[in-house]
Amino acid sequence: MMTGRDALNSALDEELARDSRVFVLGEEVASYEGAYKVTKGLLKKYGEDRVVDTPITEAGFSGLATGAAFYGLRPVCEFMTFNFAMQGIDQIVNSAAKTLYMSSGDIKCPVVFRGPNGASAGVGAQHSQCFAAWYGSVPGLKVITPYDAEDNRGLLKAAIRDNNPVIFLENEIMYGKTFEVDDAVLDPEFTLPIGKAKIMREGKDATVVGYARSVDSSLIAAEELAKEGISVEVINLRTIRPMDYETIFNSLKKTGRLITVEEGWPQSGIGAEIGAAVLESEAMFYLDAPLVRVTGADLPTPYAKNLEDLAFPQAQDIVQGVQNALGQTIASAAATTV
Amino acid sequence: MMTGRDALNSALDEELARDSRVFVLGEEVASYEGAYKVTKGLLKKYGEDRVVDTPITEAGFSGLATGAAFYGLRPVCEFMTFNFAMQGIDQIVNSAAKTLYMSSGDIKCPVVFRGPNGASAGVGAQHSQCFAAWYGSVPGLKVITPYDAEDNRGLLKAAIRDNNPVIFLENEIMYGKTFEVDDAVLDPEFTLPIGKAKIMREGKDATVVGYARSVDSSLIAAEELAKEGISVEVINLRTIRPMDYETIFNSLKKTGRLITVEEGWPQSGIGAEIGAAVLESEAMFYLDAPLVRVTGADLPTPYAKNLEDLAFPQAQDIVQGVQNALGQTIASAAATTV
Amino acid sequence: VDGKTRFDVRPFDPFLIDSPMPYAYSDQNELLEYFRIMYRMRRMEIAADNLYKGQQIRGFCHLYDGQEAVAVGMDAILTFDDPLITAYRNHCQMLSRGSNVKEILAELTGRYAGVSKGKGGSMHMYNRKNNYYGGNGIVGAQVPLGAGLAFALKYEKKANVAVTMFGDGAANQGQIAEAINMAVIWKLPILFVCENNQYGMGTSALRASATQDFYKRENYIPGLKMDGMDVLAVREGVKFAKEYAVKNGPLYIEMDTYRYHGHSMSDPGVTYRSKDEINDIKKSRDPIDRVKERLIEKSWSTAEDLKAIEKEIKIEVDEAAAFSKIADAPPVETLYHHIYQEESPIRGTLLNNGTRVGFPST
Amino acid sequence: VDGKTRFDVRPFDPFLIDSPMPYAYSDQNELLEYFRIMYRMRRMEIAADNLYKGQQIRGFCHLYDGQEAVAVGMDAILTFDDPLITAYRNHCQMLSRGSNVKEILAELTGRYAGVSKGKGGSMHMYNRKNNYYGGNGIVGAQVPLGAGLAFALKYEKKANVAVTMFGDGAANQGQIAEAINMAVIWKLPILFVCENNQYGMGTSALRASATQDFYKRENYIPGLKMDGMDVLAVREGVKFAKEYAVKNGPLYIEMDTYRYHGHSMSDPGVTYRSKDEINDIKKSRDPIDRVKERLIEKSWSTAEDLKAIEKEIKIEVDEAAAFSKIADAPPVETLYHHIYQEESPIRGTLLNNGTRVGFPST
Ligand SMILES: Cc1ncc(C[n+]2csc(CCOP(=O)(O)OP(=O)(O)O)c2C)c(N)n1
Ligand SMILES: Cc1ncc(C[n+]2csc(CCOP(=O)(O)OP(=O)(O)O)c2C)c(N)n1
Ligand SMILES: [Mg+2]
Ligand SMILES: [Mg+2]
Repeated sequence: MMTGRDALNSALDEELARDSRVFVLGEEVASYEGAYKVTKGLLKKYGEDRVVDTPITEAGFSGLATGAAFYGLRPVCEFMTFNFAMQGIDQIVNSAAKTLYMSSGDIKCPVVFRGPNGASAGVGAQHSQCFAAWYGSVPGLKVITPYDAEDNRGLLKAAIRDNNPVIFLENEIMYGKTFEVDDAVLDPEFTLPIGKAKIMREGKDATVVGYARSVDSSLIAAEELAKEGISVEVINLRTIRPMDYETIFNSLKKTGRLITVEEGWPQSGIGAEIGAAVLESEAMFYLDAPLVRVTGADLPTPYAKNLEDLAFPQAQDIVQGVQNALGQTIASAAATTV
Repeated sequence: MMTGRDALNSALDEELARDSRVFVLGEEVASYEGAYKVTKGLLKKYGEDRVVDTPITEAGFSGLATGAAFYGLRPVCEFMTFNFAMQGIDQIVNSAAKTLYMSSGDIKCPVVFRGPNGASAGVGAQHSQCFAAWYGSVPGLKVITPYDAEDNRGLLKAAIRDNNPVIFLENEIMYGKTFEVDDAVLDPEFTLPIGKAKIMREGKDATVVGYARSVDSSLIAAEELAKEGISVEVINLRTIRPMDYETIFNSLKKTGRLITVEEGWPQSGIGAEIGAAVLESEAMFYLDAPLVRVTGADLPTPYAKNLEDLAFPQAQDIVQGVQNALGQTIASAAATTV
Repeated sequence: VDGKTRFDVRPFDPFLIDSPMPYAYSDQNELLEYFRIMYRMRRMEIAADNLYKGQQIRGFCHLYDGQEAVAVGMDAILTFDDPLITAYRNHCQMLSRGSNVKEILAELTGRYAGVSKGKGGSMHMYNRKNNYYGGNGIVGAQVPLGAGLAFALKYEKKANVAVTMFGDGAANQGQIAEAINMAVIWKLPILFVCENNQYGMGTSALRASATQDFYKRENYIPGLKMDGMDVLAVREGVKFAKEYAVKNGPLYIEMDTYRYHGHSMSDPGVTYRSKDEINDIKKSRDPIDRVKERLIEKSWSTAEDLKAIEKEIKIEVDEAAAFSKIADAPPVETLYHHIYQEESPIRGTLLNNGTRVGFPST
Repeated sequence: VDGKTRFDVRPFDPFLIDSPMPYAYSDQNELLEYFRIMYRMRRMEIAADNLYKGQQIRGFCHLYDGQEAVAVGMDAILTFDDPLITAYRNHCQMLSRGSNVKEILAELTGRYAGVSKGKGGSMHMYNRKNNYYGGNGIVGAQVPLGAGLAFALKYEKKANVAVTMFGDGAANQGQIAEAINMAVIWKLPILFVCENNQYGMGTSALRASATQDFYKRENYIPGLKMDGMDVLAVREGVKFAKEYAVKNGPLYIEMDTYRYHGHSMSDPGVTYRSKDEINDIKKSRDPIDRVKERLIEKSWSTAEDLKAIEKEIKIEVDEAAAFSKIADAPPVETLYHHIYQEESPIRGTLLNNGTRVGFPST
């Protein structure tokens, strides 16, 4: 049993131990041990040269991390949340992601940008945005969205060892959750392949594709639906870029129904990409009902709990989405207006 | 006959004349009359209080424009190109787009952010990005992508009169192009509705949906295809947010084939949204062939012309895309691997 | 000065500018009023603390106790025609700008009776009518916004000043330097008010900033540092500053102050600073005690008089807190309001559960 | 100093630091070498101008003529172990860092023989081997990147200095202040080199910056201003600065210089400044003439000697220019290379025209 937080913490610890070029920087990561305590104990163990508190200057320190990576270090740059990374997004996109290409391979940039992404609870509109689709659109970046302790360990270690700039989008609410982990996951050499989705639960009636916290709600929904005799396959995307279309398509072939789940806004989101990819490929011929996108509502995040609950996909929305997909076969849907 | 540039310039001129709260700010907009001369003559006519040169500080002046709009002015904030707006994107998204909502309607923000977006010619990876999908995903913003002189005039004037923050994504290459315009377009009261697409060319065999410069290539492709007896309907989206699904779906019902065209990257782009929207709706039942997305190639923009030409959709790619769609009926496609 | 009494304040530290004199005139009524307001703020924040601990408030909650003299001293000079904007530590600014404890606590508990109708929460409160622009959650972002407010004042030829507040941690943010640069070249009527409470979250200003002299950090703007724990010092300093700014343009003000609570509710606030440090400041510099002492010293009030006022305010705040627990949540349809100024159909979490149900009929 | 001759340079303007002495020692060989390199740079930029006018170069093209003394004076002190990064006006830095005119012009014309194999263009040239990090197109962004290079030097305990260059227009960018703040608190070995050529595009520094003293703009970092039109002044200043920075941490350098061309090729450069202004500077402060005069004054060269060198270099550059017109374009498959360090299947403009053809087979 391991919390999401401990999984990240141990991954950082091991990679710091493994490679002296790895260092951690960000606001409050050292003395305070992280706003969300993800970097607990690291300052003490690795010292202030390798665990570095920065001033509140996201543009500055994301650029600094990128420059250090150009030189050959392997920075792990924490954003207290990814909302604040918007102040440094130019450095991430224009400097970190594009320089390898502009230099025809001469300047390398092995940097990891990590931190909580998407909604927490009760933090309002400026602290709740999901950036998976934005970063996911940028060539030169890899974008990872772990869900559980296994993902956190395996993917963060893989990200730090990867030679490209990686965006690692955590979820604050999953930090405190406890997950079962195999012994294999605890091995210091354990990593997971970037770009491979994981089937969290097999099923035959419908495919639900989520990432990060959405996987949690999807699993709850699947459990719920199982009681009604509906068998749902739940896919944890794990990586947004490169996206594992293959796993999604294979599942869709089996189930004939596709429901995407994300906390981000609908327009040009992750579900949008998956839907269009299906429609572009032979996978569409296996679809027995229209796509259902379950997404963050198309609005800034409200503070009040009753509103906030309606603003993000709940397990109940996913249940509803699956039922919509199942209630509607291609033939019957064709007859009605969706 | 009017160039894209003159259309924008006259729209700014008229709105400055019409409403004393309107002012223009940005780098080089005043004395230099705009890096691309869009603000030509305005300083002389309206003086330096209303046509304001800023230092090169995008975060600062996009925030300043937003604050001025909070107070009640109606700023038109030029970014020399939207690539540089990434330094101020936090102000656009977190301050301009969300404050009306967070304040339950109390703080209003009638600001326009405008400037060239997407690729120009030979300017490399850091100066060529299309931001339509990113801004298009953000509730609270309206996002406009004009194509020709009529669009430029009608939509820029509408944007300035709109009470919400508007992102107005121009295309540098279209500045110099000359377009026919009706007399009606020249009327100082001429505006176009935000959120309505325009059918640029009617057709019955396939629907090509583009925006901004992609409309140009789409029209060329349609002309080309007409020679082969293929009748293509070309839709100019005009607005990315709110998106006019209705016009797209209606066209699709007629033609049965859908080709989207954009200069931006494929993943979670504009074509992705359109594709997923089709797949979510009854529109999908009218599709006789898989969706074809014609997009910017999934890579940073190279400098050399031969590479750059391959990195962005050319008319020839659209021709190919339409042919792919036509060559492949749902039935025949089902038999092959796409 | 017409029957008022002179009080010494800590000398001001000026930069590229004259200094106001290190004293202020006041009287019984004025001081009692400052006491009342500061005590109300203090109680309100304590109530918020309790509501938070009782899980009535969600997410972040940044309390202002310790810093009350800044809000009240500024408010003594500024009018509602002087636009004000600050960061997330904003409950007391909201009170200064014409709201009341009830509305503010109700916002904290996410109620429809809250100042932002439950949609803003702790960090996002506004009052456009009284020229108050929040309540902003992104460190530093409110500073260019404030420069925009000043730009608008100048554009409309108003003889007012805009005020934008930020912390010592925020002071390192580049966009603040950008805003200051524009304000100087355009001579905008604005006060850049740095509330130096010595810490940005768990990082002391000593570790985050290359200089501790915030008021002369940017070499191209005059500055003035003042005792931010003394309402009279703040009042005199801001009076001087407003007059200066309306005439000459921007000024950087550093308020030497202190926050008693941790950064937000999850921070006990005692790992990166000692309890002794906090207690010393509470004992020697508390802004409310400062006023109390002056009232008692001049025999304008007795300790009992002040206790009575405290009791009265405590009741007011307790009632507000009680209200904030039982007031109605926002109606669910408000979820879909105010995304745009005009009403617009909005997609919910599913295609068919928002106010845009399905796609436009085709 | 071992057979060298003393030359006066314009006195340095220091801020919070000592000043180097206002003279330098040099000799015939050294000055001839500076002349050669600066003249090569000048000719290269003229060649670029011509290639642009002949439509061989696309997009933007920012020329460095007028500013050569900065590049060459710095290069006289820095080694390839001192990382260097600059903005888009970078052709001459590329030359300093071990490239040649042929490779640079070929990059400008988008050829595979170019330093970035045709993928970077005018603004994006690099040489990692010699610690040169470009060539960056976003104003100001190279400065935090440079701080990162300095961070790495310190991390690896190297006794070197990182240098990050930016213009007077860029100097207003907040992220520069952010980078300076970090560099100071962490004592990073870095020189922040502001090339004040008086204009950022069409805006004079007088209109864009609240102060004209860039070297003391940020109050928390020492500064040094020098004559950026005199290679010996730059060399002495940078020598002093490097020694200082390796020992003590960051320093802000202001190079007082001038660009002869417009901002980029579409800017004639004469609408916002007078031809007289440009001609005056060319006449009185030209960095190449400055070296010529010294050579002639000391009778180390005759005008004819120098003409001969010029001719030789002109031939070299003309050959490079000729080559740049006929060299091969990059092979089309390189379009899909170097997006990631490992080769990856990439989608083209259509699903089936990149290196990822279709979706992974299912
Ligand atoms: C851009 C950004 N980065 C980080 C944060 C997280 N954060 C919120 S408050 C804060 C500390 C700010 O300290 P200071 O400016 O001194 O203000 P104080 O809290 O002391 O009032 C931080 C790091 C944020 N909200 N925005
Ligand atoms: C963030 C950003 N904003 C605007 C631009 C457009 N731009 C390119 S160069 C330049 C002027 C910069 O002037 P300065 O820093 O003085 O450098 P110089 O060109 O004089 O060398 C501008 C505005 C840009 N590239 N990046
Ligand atoms: Mg503070
Ligand atoms: Mg310049």
